[in-house]
This record gives sequence, C-alpha cells and structure tokens, in this order.
Amino acid sequence: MYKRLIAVLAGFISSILLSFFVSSASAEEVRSMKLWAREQAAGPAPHTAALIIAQTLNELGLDITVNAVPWPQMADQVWYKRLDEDTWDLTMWQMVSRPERSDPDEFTYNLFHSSTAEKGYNFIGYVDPAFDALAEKQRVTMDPAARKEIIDQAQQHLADAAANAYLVHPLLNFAYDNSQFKDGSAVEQAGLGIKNIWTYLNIEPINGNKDLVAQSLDEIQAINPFFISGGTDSWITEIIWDRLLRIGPDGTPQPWAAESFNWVDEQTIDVTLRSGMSWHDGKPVTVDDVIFSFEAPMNAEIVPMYSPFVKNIESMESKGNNVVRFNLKSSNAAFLTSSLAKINLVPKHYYGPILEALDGTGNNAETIIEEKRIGSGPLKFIDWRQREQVILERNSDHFNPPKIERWIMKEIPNVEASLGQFRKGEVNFLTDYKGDPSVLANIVQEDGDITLVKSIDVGFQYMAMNHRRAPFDDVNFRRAVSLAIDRDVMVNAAWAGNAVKAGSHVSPALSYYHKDGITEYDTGVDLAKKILADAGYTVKNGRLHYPEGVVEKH
Amino acid sequence: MFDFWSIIRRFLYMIFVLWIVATIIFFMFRLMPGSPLTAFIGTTFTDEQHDLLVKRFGLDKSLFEQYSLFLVNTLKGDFGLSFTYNKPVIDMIIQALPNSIILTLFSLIIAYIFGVIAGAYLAWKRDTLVEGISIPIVLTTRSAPEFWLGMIALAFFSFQLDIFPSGGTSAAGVIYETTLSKLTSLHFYYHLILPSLVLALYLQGLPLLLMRSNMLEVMQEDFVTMSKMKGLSSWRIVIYHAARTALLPVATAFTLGVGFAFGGNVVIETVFSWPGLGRLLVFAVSSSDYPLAQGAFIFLTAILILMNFLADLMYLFLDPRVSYKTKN
Amino acid sequence: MITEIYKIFRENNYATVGVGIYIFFILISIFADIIATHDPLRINFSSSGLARNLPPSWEYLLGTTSNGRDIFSQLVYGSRNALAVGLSAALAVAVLGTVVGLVSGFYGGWIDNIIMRLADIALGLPFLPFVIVLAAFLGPNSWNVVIAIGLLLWPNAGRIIRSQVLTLRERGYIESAKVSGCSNFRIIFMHIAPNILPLSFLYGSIAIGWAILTEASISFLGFGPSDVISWGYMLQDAYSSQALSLKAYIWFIPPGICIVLMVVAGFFISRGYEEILFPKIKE
Amino acid sequence: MLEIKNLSIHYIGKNYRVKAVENVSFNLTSGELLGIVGESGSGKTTLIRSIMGVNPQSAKIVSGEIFYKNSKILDFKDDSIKGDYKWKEIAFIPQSAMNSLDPVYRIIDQMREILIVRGDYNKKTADKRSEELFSLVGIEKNRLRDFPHQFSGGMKQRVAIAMALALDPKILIADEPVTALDVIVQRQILDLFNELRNRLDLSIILVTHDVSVVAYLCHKVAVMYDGEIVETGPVKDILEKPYHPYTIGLNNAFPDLHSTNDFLEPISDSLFHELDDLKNTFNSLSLNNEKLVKSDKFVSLKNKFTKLNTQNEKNN
Repeated sequence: MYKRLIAVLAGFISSILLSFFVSSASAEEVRSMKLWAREQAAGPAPHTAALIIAQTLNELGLDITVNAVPWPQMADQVWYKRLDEDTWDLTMWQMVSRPERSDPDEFTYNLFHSSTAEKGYNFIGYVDPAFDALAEKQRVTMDPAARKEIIDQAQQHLADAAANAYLVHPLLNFAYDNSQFKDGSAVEQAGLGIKNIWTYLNIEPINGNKDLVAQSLDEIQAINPFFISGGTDSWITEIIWDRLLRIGPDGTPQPWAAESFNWVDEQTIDVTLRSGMSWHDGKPVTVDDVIFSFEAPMNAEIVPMYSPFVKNIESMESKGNNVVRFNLKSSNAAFLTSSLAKINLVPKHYYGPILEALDGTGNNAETIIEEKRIGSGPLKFIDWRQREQVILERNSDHFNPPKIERWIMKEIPNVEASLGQFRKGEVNFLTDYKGDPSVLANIVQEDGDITLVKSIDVGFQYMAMNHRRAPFDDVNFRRAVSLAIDRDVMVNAAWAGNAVKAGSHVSPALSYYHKDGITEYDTGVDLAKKILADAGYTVKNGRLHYPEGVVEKH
Repeated sequence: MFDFWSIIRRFLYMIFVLWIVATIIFFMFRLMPGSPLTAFIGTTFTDEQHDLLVKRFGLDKSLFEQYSLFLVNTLKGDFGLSFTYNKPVIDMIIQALPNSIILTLFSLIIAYIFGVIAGAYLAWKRDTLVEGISIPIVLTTRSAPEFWLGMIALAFFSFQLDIFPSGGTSAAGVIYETTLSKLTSLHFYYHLILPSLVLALYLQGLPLLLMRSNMLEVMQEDFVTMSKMKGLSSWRIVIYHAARTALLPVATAFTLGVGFAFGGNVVIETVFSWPGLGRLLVFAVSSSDYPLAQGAFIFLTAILILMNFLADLMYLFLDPRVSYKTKN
Repeated sequence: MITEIYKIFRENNYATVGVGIYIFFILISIFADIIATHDPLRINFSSSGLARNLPPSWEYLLGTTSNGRDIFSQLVYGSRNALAVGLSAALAVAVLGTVVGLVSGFYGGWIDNIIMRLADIALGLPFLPFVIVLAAFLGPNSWNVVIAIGLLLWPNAGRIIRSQVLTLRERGYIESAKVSGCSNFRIIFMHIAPNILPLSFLYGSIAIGWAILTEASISFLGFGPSDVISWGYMLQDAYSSQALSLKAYIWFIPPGICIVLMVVAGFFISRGYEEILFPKIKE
Repeated sequence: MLEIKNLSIHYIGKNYRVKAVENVSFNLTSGELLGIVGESGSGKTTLIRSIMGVNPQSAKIVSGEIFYKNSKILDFKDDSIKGDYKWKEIAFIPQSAMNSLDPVYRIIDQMREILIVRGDYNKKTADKRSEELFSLVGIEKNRLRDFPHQFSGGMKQRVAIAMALALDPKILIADEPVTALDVIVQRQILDLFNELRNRLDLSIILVTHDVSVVAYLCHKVAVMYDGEIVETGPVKDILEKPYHPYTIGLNNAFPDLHSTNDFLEPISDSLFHELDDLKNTFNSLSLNNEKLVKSDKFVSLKNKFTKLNTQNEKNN
C-alpha cells in the first residue's frame, strides 16, 4: 500500500515536472553522454582517440565524457545491454585482423545485416532492408567482378548512412632481429603483416640461430583444435593443425592439405586430399579424418566455437582417390575462406574417442585436458608452461617444413617488458606490439639490426553510435558527429602516423574489394556545425538542442 | 606442551572465517558489473553459443542454487571450471602456487636476514650518525611503490646493464619437466633474483625496524646487563642473548608476513611477468572469470589465515615462557 | 593535546620534517589552480600536431605525455588526489577504529565478542587482492581504496584502542563518574575518548601512507579511474605509454618521488608521535 | 683489595645533567663484608654498576678511579674498562634473578657459557663444576637442565649465587639479593652468604636499602644519600649512633632481624618530606652539606627522628 502510494506520487510529480520542461523549452537539449572506451593499458591509441573525439564533439555543444573501463564491463554494456533503457550512446570499438577476414563477407554481413541486430554483431542496431539485400546478394554471387560491384555499393551505402564513424586502419608493426634471421625472409600477408604461417615456413635463421622466439601480450588460454579462446591461440593452432586450404599471402584461399579443389556446381565442391601426409604420431592422414574433422563441429553441443563455420554444409562423402565431396545448403562465395580454410584437420583415431566420451556429460570439447596435441601441421607441439611459453618443434615429415627448428611463443603481459626482451634478444620476433610505434621506430634506428615491417590492417578502429537512440537515429546527426572528427588528427595524433584513414569496413589491404576514394571526405567542426544547423539543431547557452518538436524518448 | 583443544577450537574458527570470506567473495563476483561471456564475443559468436555457455557455467541457475553448489563443490576441493581457460580452477592454482611460494619465501628470507642483521646493528649503533642516516633511508624504501621500484630495477639492471633477465621463470625454449626440476634448477633462481630483490627491498623495513626496537628493549633487560658483567664479548651478548630473545616477535612477524606478502605480490608478479597466484587473480578479475578469481582469492585468504594461525602456534613453541604458562 | 603536538615539533626532527612535507603538499593542492600551467586532462596541440612526448620547456615545465598532456600540471593536481585519498583513509581508520575500540572495550560482552569476530574476518582478507576485487565490483574509483582501508584496517587500531579502554575503565575516576550517575555515552566520550585520541591519531597517520601506496598499485594494475589524475595514474600512464623505452625519466620519476615523500612523511609523523606516546623506546 | 677514589658519575643528556654519584671513596679489604645502604635513587646501583663496567652510555664518569689489587681498572679519563677481572675476580649477584637469567636458555647452558667462554673449562669439566656449584648452594643437580622460569624466587637466587661463584671470584657484589624474597628465605640466603664467605674466603659488597640485612650480616657499612656517602664505619657504630638523619630514618624503617617483633613503625612520611624540602632549599642556595647539618631546621628534624626512634625502642 505504502509503496504504491509513493509510486503514484512520484509519477504525478515527475509528469508535472516533465510537462513544465517540455512546454517551457520548445527545443530539448541533447543529453549528456558517455563515450565508452577501454582503459589506456589495453591500447593507448584508441584511448587517446577517444579523448580527442570527446574534446572535438564538445565543441559542437555536446557534453561527452570518456568512460574508460575494462573490456568485460564495456562489452557487457554495449553487447548484452544494447536493448536496455539506459544503455550506451557512443563507444570505441575495433575489428582485428584474422586470416578468414581476408574475405569481405564476414564484416559486410555480420556487422550490418538486420538479422544480427538484436543479439548478434550488429550491436549498433543498424536496420536497413536495402542494405540487407546487398549483404545477402554478395554472399551468393560467385563471380568476383560482379561481387566486387556489390561490395562497392555496400560500402557507399554505409558511408551515406554514416553507420559508423570509421577512424583508421592501423598499421601493424612487426619486427625481427636480422642478426638472427635473414633480412627479407619474412613473408607479408595482405592485411595481416608478417605474423603468419608463411613467414614461419619461410624465415631463414642465420648466425647459428635455430629458434623463432615470438611474444604475445595476451595470455594464451587454450591450445585446442576445437576452441578459439582468444586472438593469440589461433596463431598457434593454425600451425599445429593443417587446414584443407590456407589463405595465401595475397589474401586468397589456396590449396594446402588439399591438393586441389573443384566446384562441381554452386553448391557442390570436390576436394582432393594431398597424399602422403601423416599425423605427428606417425599415422597417415586419411579422407576419414577429413570428414571427421568437419563432422565434429556440426554437433554444436560438443564443438560450439567452430559450429558456425560448418553450418552451410549439408553432407560430405568420400568419392575415392582421396576425394571428399562437400554438398552445401546454399551457395556461398566465402565458403573456401570461412570453412575450408578455417576447420582444423584432426586425427579421428585420437580425437574420436575423446569426443565420444564427452557425449552426455554436459562438457564440451573446449574442456579437453590435452595429454597430447596431435595435428599434421608443419610444427608439432612440445611443451606449454601456462602463462609463460609455448614450444613447438619442426615437423620434418611435413610437405612444407619450416627452416626454423623450434617455434617458441613467450607470454609477456606488458609492452614494455616485451620490447625490453626483444632488444635483449630474449625474443627475436616481435609479433604482438600494441605500444607506441614511434618508440619502436626509435629502437630500430638505435639498435641497427632490426627489420621493421609495417602493413595495413584488415581490421579497423571506429566509433560506434547506437542507432536505436535519439539523436543517433537521425542520419544527419550521425553524419555531423562522424564528420566533425578530423581523420588526419586521428592518424597523426592518436595513432602517431601509424595508421591510414578509414572510410569503410573494407581495408585498403584488401585492394580488390576496397572501394577507391571511400576514404576521401571532408571533415571538421565547422562542416559538422553546418550539417547540424541545416538539419534544424540549435545551440543555446553552449549546449546543442534538438530541432523543434523532436523529443527524446524517456 | 600446549592445550590441544584450544588449538582445535582455533582451527575450527579459522574454517569459519574462511567460509564467511568465501561467501562475501562469491556474492561480490555475482553482483559485479560486466558479463563473463564477453571474452567470447566475436563476429561469429551466435545466440546458440551464448546459451550453451550460460548453461555450461551454470549461470542460468538461481543465485542461491549457484551458492549452495559453490559451497558443496568448494568443500570437495572443486573450484569449478575457469571460464576463460576452460580448465579446472584448482589445476591453474596448483600450477601458479609453487611460483608464488618460492617468490614470497625467497624474498622474505632475504628481507628478514638482512633486516634482522641490520636492525641489530642499528640498535647497537644507537644515537650515532649511522643510525641517523639509515632510519630515514629504511623508511623511504618502505614508502616507495613496489612496481615503481620494479620498473626502475628492470630498466637499469635488465635493459641497461643486462645483468638479469627481465621476467618469467626461464629463458625462451627452456623446458622444466616437472615442478621439482624447476625448483631445483639454477636457471629458475637466476630469474628469481631480480623480482625477489625488489620485493625484499620493500619488505626488509619491517623486520629491520622491529628487530631494532626489540633489540633496544632487550638490551635494557637485566640478563643482558648480567652478560656484560660476566665479561662476555659484545658480539656474544648481541648474538646469543639479545638477538635470540629479540628474534621471537620477528619470527612471528615473518609468519604473518608470508600470508601478507602472498597477497601483496600481485604487483611485482605483474611487472616481472611472474606466473604466480597474484597475477592469476588480476587476470581473472579483469576478465570476469568468477570461478578462477574466487578460487585464487580463497587460496590467498586461506594462506593468510593459516599463517596467522601458525604465528600463534609458533609463539607457543619458540618462547619457553609462554609454553610454560600454557602448561600450567 | 595542543602542547603535545607542539612537543612533537620541538623535540622531534622526524615529525617536523613530516609535517613540513605535508604542509608543502597541502599548499600545492590548495593553490593547484594557480600553480598548474594547464588543465591536466587537456590534450594539447602544437603547430605540428599533437604535443606529444615533448621535452621540458617553458611552456611545458616537465614536458608532455604521449597524449599531449602537461606532466607538471598532472603532478600538481595529483597532490589533491593523494591528500584526499590519504586523509579520508586516515579519517576512516581513526573514526572506525576509535568507535569500535571504545564500544567494544567499554561494553564488553556480546558486543565485544561480535566486533572482535568481525575483526578476525577483516584481518583474514588479503588486502591488495580485496581492493582489486572491490575495484572491479564498484567500478574504477579513487574511493575504493578508502573504502577498502576503512573496511580492512580498522581492526588494528580497534584492538589496541580496545585494550587501552579496558585499562582505562578500571581507573578510579571512571568508577566515580559511573557512581555519580554519568551516562555511558558521556563517560565514553568525555572521559575515555580524550585519552585514546592520540592512539587514533597514530593509526590514522599510518593509514595515510597505506592509502596512497595502495591507490598507486591499484591504478598501476589498471583498476583505477582514468579521468582522475593521481600519481598512481601518472605512473600507470607512463608505464603503458612506454616512458621507460622513451627514456622519459622526467615523466615517471617525479610522481614516484612525490608518492615516496608523501608516504614517508606519514611514517615520520607516526614515528615521532610514537616516541611521544611510548617514550620507553627513546629510553 | 678494591679501592674507589673520588668517583663521580653524572647522567648527561641533551638538556639535563643528573649527579648520580658524587665524590665517593671507600676501601674493601680482603674477607670484609661491606654493606652499602641507601634508598632507591641514592646512586648505589650506579656506583656498583660502574665497578662492573655496565653503566649506560649516558652515565659519564667525571672524576675518580677504581683500583683492584692496586691495578687500575677504571679511570675517568678513559671511559672503557680493561676488564678481564670481571666475573673471574669480581662477580655479581643481581637484585632480581628472575630477569637476570636469560629466559630462553637452560641453566646448564648459561653455566657452560660462563665456564667455557670465560673460564678454562671444557664441556665435560664445566658440567662437573656446575653440579658442584649447585650442591654448594643447595640445589639438586638434576635441576640444571631446567629453564629459569621453572625455579621459585629463592631457588633462582641460589642459581644466581652459584653462577657468581663459578669462576672462584675474590669479590662478590650483591645488589639487593634478598629484597624480593620472603623473610624466611631471606634468612636462608643471607646465611648462605655468610657460610660461603667463610668457606671461600670472599670479600662481599652487599647493596641494599634494608638496614636490618646489613645489621645481620655486615662488618662495615656505608650510607649513601643523594649520590654521596654520608656516613661510613663499622656497623655497630653507625647503627647505634647514627649521625645523619637519613641513617636514623633508615634504622627505624625496617624490622630488625634479631628482634622477634617483625613490626616496626615506618618512618613518618611527613618527616621525610620535610627533610627533602630542607635539602632542596639548601641545594637551591648552593649551600653545602656541612651548613645543612648545622642549620636549626636540621637539628630540629634530627631531634624528631631521635624521638621517634626512642618511642620505637620503648614499644619493643
């Protein structure tokens, strides 16, 4: 009774107050907002960018403060609470590079298709049927030229809608010690830099060096062919376990454990397994193993992480002569990249019983306590001391064995220590550098025997806006916000010159699909002010107000 | 020697405190902002996967159910599965524990050996210039943030002079077959030196000041005066008579210090990439890995409480006067 | 009380130095707006872009950070945070410890029992790990440290004060106050409290150093707020911006020294105070 | 045998100076039992500690010398003591054996330490000697392995005596050796002293505030008051015809061991206060003792003491 009385009273008072505000001010003030960002240690450049952006946007009459929090909190708010009443407005976000992202499908579809808006990756709530059509069409268009046409349209469409405020494609910085490795023997992969399997296979140790000692800032949580726990572990799994195809240095899928592949029709593909391959325990790699490797993830209860990559497979059959036929549910241009080049080949004789034992236990393959890690890849697993280092050794029986004897990855949780160890030679290949690029450049100059390789990232850094909420439901407002940010300042100030301007979700690193000229656009606070003024926004007492009649939903 | 039942009672009480702490921690983690599943968010992260994870980690159960399950499992020594590592938490802790124990003990021993000797010496040198200079220096070392000292030590001894390695428990490519072979390897101790010296520099202040004031007190005692009258050498008096008695509270402080330093090592473990329990906790907390964080925290607490308990017991054993009183 | 404080100054060099350091920092924090040359959070631009990693100059007395912020101004404003955190932690410990010690020692019985059990629990919580969990629980905020110190460090002060109250309670004048019908409240606050204030002060001054060091550690581990300038934040900023590799000593040495000075001042004062409280040590 | 000449010891601090011992001289001959009487703070402890060379750093010897068997063991110009005489020639029995025995070692270990480190014994002979000493002071030898806190007060005192005798010293200095003990044990210990002196040919200095102890045991007595020896001579003379008012007071303050009546009226507090006041007045006027003694007020006080004394005698 008592509580209800209070509720009624509160409702009464607030409605009076509300009506007073609405009637007294014909235009409503744009509310104060938070720009979510990760804490500085997680990446200094985006953090600085957030600070500069907030400072810039406040010149428009907005009141934005940067809210730097650890990732779980930020992601919780942005991802799980996207539909809440009091949710996020602006957030810094990033897409990182992965081999399968060399195909534009993943970003184009998952980030913007309306089907992923409620719970999936379209957390910004961008819903546009016209765009959905484009995203769906590029998937099933097998002709590259025609597909490029559609991807171009999609990029332009998103730019016009100011779906995101794209900031930059960072330059990836990698460095190796050229007194330990032959200069130039590392291989650059489009959009990924020199940290890739081609480098590991090709790099030539010199001066008595035998090992490649890489480093990771993140802790490795698992080395498991059925589990992707974080960015770093996939660098390791992909070299222990072979795949049928691999994304080549040019970004296109090419035969690997498959000798060749052949599209029978748009929904059928025949893959011929390379003959003479063997697992790390000496047993031969068979067609049965290949089918097992693709069937296992179809059971999402047991192998949940990889199950999306085999969703499109209807069935598989052995056609004899080392040939496996994949029958697809629908045609998919990205199938080679996102499935054949993604699924780890595992020996049925070892993993079969392990997965069977999991049935009905409620546990899945991610919890396997690996006594052995058996793959067929060019490097085989030797030792992992958790939170310290992983040691892999050359598989001399591989059809493409590496020149290094061992591949070692040290887990060093901070940039400064990583750099220190690299300078001392304790680490000879800097694979995970998230620090200040100018520091690295200085060191290269000082030390002399370091080869620095920079490449444009497939991924990108951007500021996301919540399309579900006013004022971000207004394309003019979004455009103004996006265009207020001087991308040159972003590149030069926040990223210290270590990035290129971004204008779409397709990186210039993917030169074929990147739309020319999409990064060329005017920016500036004055331009933004003009857009806002044209759209009817006004500034009173230094604060931006909505156009007359527009009311924020409460 | 002592009252058996009072020790049993104290022990049970210790368990009670542990239970309260575990409960507090359990609810703090459950009510914490941020979802543990964010670690899995990727472009291919589907609803189905999300639901599976929720079920697997038992997050779909009510808070009370989760709590009772947690209690039962903890009693069985099962701290659950780490969200991020997908490994039993207890395994992760057991892996990290030896590293923390060694780091803690090693630095405490250095700190206490130095502190006790220097403290006794400063008591001897009371009201001299040596003391006038030393005491502010000691207080200053206790005032410096450990990680700052660590940063400077790292920059100087490792990066600049290249005397010590900069972190971890081994150089790249070194394999320790077992925990034992690690703990008996010289290579391991070479990596231990710098972090433990930095830690010891911070820790030595307490035993030093404690030893000094105890010594000053003991030196006033009649039996020390008597020893002087006996014509015993100063050296003998200090070592055999004064220091022996003055050491009692220091020994207790050492035991308490073990429990305390365990928790305090977090920062040093981070600076020196030392794979210990503290760093595990920091990682677990920042990635909302409740089971891991809970497990690590409960372990740290258990060590602390156990050490407090041992300190009490030790006093009984070390001081004949106390044990005598208890006996009667 | 006042004569005692005066005595500290006159007879004890430690305390004098300690108080001197505090006065210095208090003055700095009061006049921070005048002393600081820039807004410590403002990102500064120069003609060639962001004013990042600049060496000391007349415009930026200690140079700038990687984000183009003025280091000197951050150092100046950092004293505010340090003082605020340190003094409120001291207050929390002193007040909690005193109240708990008084109540527990004076009433005894089940109140005492419960309070002492709570003390055992508080002492059983590992300090820094608890602050980390608390920071994650309450979100990044400078006050986490104060809360944690209040929650965990009161038992040390409380226990000592309690035993002091126990002895005071038996004194004649307390007895006579009881007989003459003074209320318990009056006895506690008029007769007993003044006698234990020096102890509260002592434990308070110890808490200052603890609070500042803990705040720095928590910031360093990344659990601190990023929009409040503290010395711990500066060190964290310097470390994650690779000031070591940049050899920007002017960036990461001064905040460390400020922390050391502030904390050591607390030690000095408590030490000087201890000598007055327990003159036996002096002889 | 032991000669002290013009010894003055002052405690000197930053802003204070206390005269603890002022111009003290006396002589101890072989086989003599000398009592030094004085209230606490009279300087008697500082005096004997200086003989044992254990005064704190702040105690400065401003003048005087100490000779043992004609060789100088202490000189005011040289603060340090050349000291192999300690314990071997001059041993010490502390006031409170309770605190004077190291609590964390067994008695046998403390015995061995003296015998082996300071004497020429080895472990075997040291153990034998320890048993000998224990039987000398009347303790069962199986108690050698006990810790100090396992002994009663009187026993501890015996242990302390045994330790003092370990290296066959010529002189024994005992600082309030029986104060903490009850009357019956007191007498046992004092009798032990007497017996030992006769058997071992010792000289003993007995420091106490208890005149009756001195009367019971000593040949000669020195009365200390405020750092000075105000009266000295054979026990009989001094106790029967006390000159100094303090001596008169002392004489009345403690029960006579010879008498059957254990109760004696204590010195009236007020009389002592008056005496102190008087002395302070004189000190403030920088007048010396002689003038004090001759002053009217002093004479009247002295009379009051005497009266009190005779009253007591009547009561007996």
